[in-house]
Amino acid sequence: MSAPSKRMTHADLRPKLKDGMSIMFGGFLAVGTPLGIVQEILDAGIKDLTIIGNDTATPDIGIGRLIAARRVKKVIASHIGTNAETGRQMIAGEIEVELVPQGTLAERIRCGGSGLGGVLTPTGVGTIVEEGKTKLSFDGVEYLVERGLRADLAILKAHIADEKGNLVYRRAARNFNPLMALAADFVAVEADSIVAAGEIEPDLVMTPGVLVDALILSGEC
Amino acid sequence: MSAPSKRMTHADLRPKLKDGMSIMFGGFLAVGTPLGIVQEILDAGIKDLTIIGNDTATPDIGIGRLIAARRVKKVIASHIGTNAETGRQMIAGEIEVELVPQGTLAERIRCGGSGLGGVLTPTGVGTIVEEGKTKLSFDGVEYLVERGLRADLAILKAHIADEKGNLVYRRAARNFNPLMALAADFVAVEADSIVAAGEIEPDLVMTPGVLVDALILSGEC
Amino acid sequence: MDAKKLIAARVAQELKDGDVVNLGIGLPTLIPDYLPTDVHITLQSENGFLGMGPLEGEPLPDLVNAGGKACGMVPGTAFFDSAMSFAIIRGGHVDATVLGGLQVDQEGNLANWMVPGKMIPGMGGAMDLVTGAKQVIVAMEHATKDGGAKILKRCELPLTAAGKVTAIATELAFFRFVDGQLVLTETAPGVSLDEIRAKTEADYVVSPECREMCLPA
Amino acid sequence: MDAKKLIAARVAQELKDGDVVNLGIGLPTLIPDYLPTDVHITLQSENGFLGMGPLEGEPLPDLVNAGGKACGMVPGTAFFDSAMSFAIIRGGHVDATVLGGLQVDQEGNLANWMVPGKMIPGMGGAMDLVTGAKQVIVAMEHATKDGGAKILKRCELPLTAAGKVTAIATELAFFRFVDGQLVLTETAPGVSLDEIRAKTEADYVVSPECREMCLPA
Repeated sequence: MSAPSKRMTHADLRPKLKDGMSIMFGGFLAVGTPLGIVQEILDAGIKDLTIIGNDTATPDIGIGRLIAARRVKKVIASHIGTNAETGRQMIAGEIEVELVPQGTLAERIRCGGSGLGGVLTPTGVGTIVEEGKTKLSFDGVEYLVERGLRADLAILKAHIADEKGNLVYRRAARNFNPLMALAADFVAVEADSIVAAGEIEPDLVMTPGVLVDALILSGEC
Repeated sequence: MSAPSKRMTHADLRPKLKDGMSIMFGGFLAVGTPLGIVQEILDAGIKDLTIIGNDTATPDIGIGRLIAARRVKKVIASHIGTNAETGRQMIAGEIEVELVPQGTLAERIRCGGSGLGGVLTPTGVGTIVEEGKTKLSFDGVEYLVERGLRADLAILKAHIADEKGNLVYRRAARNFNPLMALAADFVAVEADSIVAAGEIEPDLVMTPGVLVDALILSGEC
Repeated sequence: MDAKKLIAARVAQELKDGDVVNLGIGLPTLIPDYLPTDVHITLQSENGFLGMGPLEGEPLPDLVNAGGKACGMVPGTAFFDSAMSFAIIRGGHVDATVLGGLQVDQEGNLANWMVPGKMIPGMGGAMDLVTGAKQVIVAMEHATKDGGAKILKRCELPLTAAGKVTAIATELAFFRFVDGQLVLTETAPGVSLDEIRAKTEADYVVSPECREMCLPA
Repeated sequence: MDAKKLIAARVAQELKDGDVVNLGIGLPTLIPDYLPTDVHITLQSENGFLGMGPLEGEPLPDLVNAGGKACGMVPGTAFFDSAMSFAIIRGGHVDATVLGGLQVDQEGNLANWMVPGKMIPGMGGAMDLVTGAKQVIVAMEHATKDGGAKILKRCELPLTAAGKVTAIATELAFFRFVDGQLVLTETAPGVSLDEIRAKTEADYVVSPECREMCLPA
């Protein structure tokens, strides 16, 4: 194939990392978060980031390290309780936190990556989550209109990738990764192993390679 | 496990088959349609059906046979061009046909199965598809609000099933099957093989078994 | 039996063979220990699988529960992404969710995700679970550490969902919502109706069939 | 070169190495035959995969294109369900779609899915493809069998999508939409500007760089 290879090293990501950018990160309490890419973001020194993901892990693991290092301006997440530093900075007014119900967060990212303007969900009706949102009623049920979310960069963790970028995730490390692969302008994946195109059975691919821009082997920090 | 087995024969489905019911069927031009279950529906003699799926195949294959046998009152599909009988009955006013863009049909079924009231899609804006629908604009883009779809029964085709109902589809036979598994009150699956629980690698399951009510081996017509 | 075990044992009786259940962190995780041997449930973990089991032997990589703790899985487990996880939850494919509560009220409202200005961990998957599960069972101690009522006329804390709670289990009582009315159906062993009344702010009716909980020894 | 082959050869020049492309049935399926050897595209098939290739040898079970015909697949193919297929299409992950047209107009509107009272096959995936693909190339014969114009001031048939067409390739001409304006950029070998003008109802401008198509022998 003459198409440019998607293989790169963590350091090759550097030109893509910019102050003020929005970053979606796979992972649920750091399981499924690309830890080497997080290290690269720390090393790059970029700041004023908007980060979008399920949670902010802990101050010393995964995406939580960006919070602790004060690189983050805004967090969009469903849960921040495991990272005391996120809560402290929020209460001190140092960062903005938008809390989104987990299922709604998944749908908003999916919409952002699927060309959908949003979804109608009953989740959050009658709670503070509905504040400021369009509501529609059908057949006596009220729904919130929840809008799509996109980011400049998605950083994902896969177990196996092939050279075309086809991905397979392992167990609970899948979580938000396949959704975010659709929803960012540049998609960077850290994989435990990278195999030749065709070595992953086509029925078992979880993220099609055309969605992936950069493939980095986990060990190559 | 003491839970009642999901295993049954095609004939065991008979009590679930009723005049006037709505049936979602997996398949794309009959690839991924459970042909034995279609035969069972024909044999049961039920009529006035609403059928929901991508297309109506051909008059002599798959779901198209129900059209040819005049068992269908209404079709919700994205394409009927391959079954001349569907078009003929529609123009003669004998059946109602609701044509839905294929991506919108997929999303509507997904919504119906996911507790979502609908999605906002740009597909169909400025066409006759928008007639009668709520429109919302965000950031200068117009969207149609497309509502969820559900059915009384979903009839699906899997390649491999395990005793718990976990499913694996093969190649292009996946299509609408995984979406419909979420969106019907009773989900009946015809599988090429049925293996013990645990024989399908948990990462490779495409439809979780809890969504499946009945498992039928393909050959057991 | 201490309060938490009693509550877990009582909630276990609400679950039927074949149920798909999502258990919140903390107290609800004790529930499987109290299931009768002929009741098998499938545990849904909102971080992306059905078939969660207890950890047995060495942890497997990337196999963790929604609290991030290593766990096990049963034969026939299925993993999926977060959109599918919540399609299952929101779409009514979970028979029961059991969660802790800060406050519950007589309208079936639940508050369990934040205390303004004090504790704002976020709702995680709780809002979707409470909105989508067929049964929403709140499993909590009857009163606050200061002895204040938690079962109220009207929740004061921000809600997790409005009008979705189907039952409340505490170490003193079991309540069920019947046609929108909070009904006391069982008392814990040795607990009087008067004690429950005194420690409950909500209006409720006592079921004509109200009886003492029937708990394992 | 016959009309269909000429159109396919010209459209092939619009595709870049690495593009993800969805080809409609009929004429567009000829396009891969005309790609230069250094241009590799990935074909998306809306029935659920990326990596479609020509059928080689015996058909594999359940491996069919969106027309239901047996096809092949390349190394690195990925299968998925219809929701993912259209997430990819609607979400802008397809670089180009090439479809036939009944009518196209100077506003970039396309009509290709029904003729009221006559032919109502349904839109299939066409509405999503035309809405979501980055480039929407209509590949069709310039006029109807009766010699009537198909490139109109305003489509009369029901639209597939409004204002989404980016280019039109016929056996006579190649047009591009530039800032919302229909522009004639190339003429087919031996075809005069006058002939194109006579067979085109739409208002268009002739590009100052308008040239003859450069086609393979």
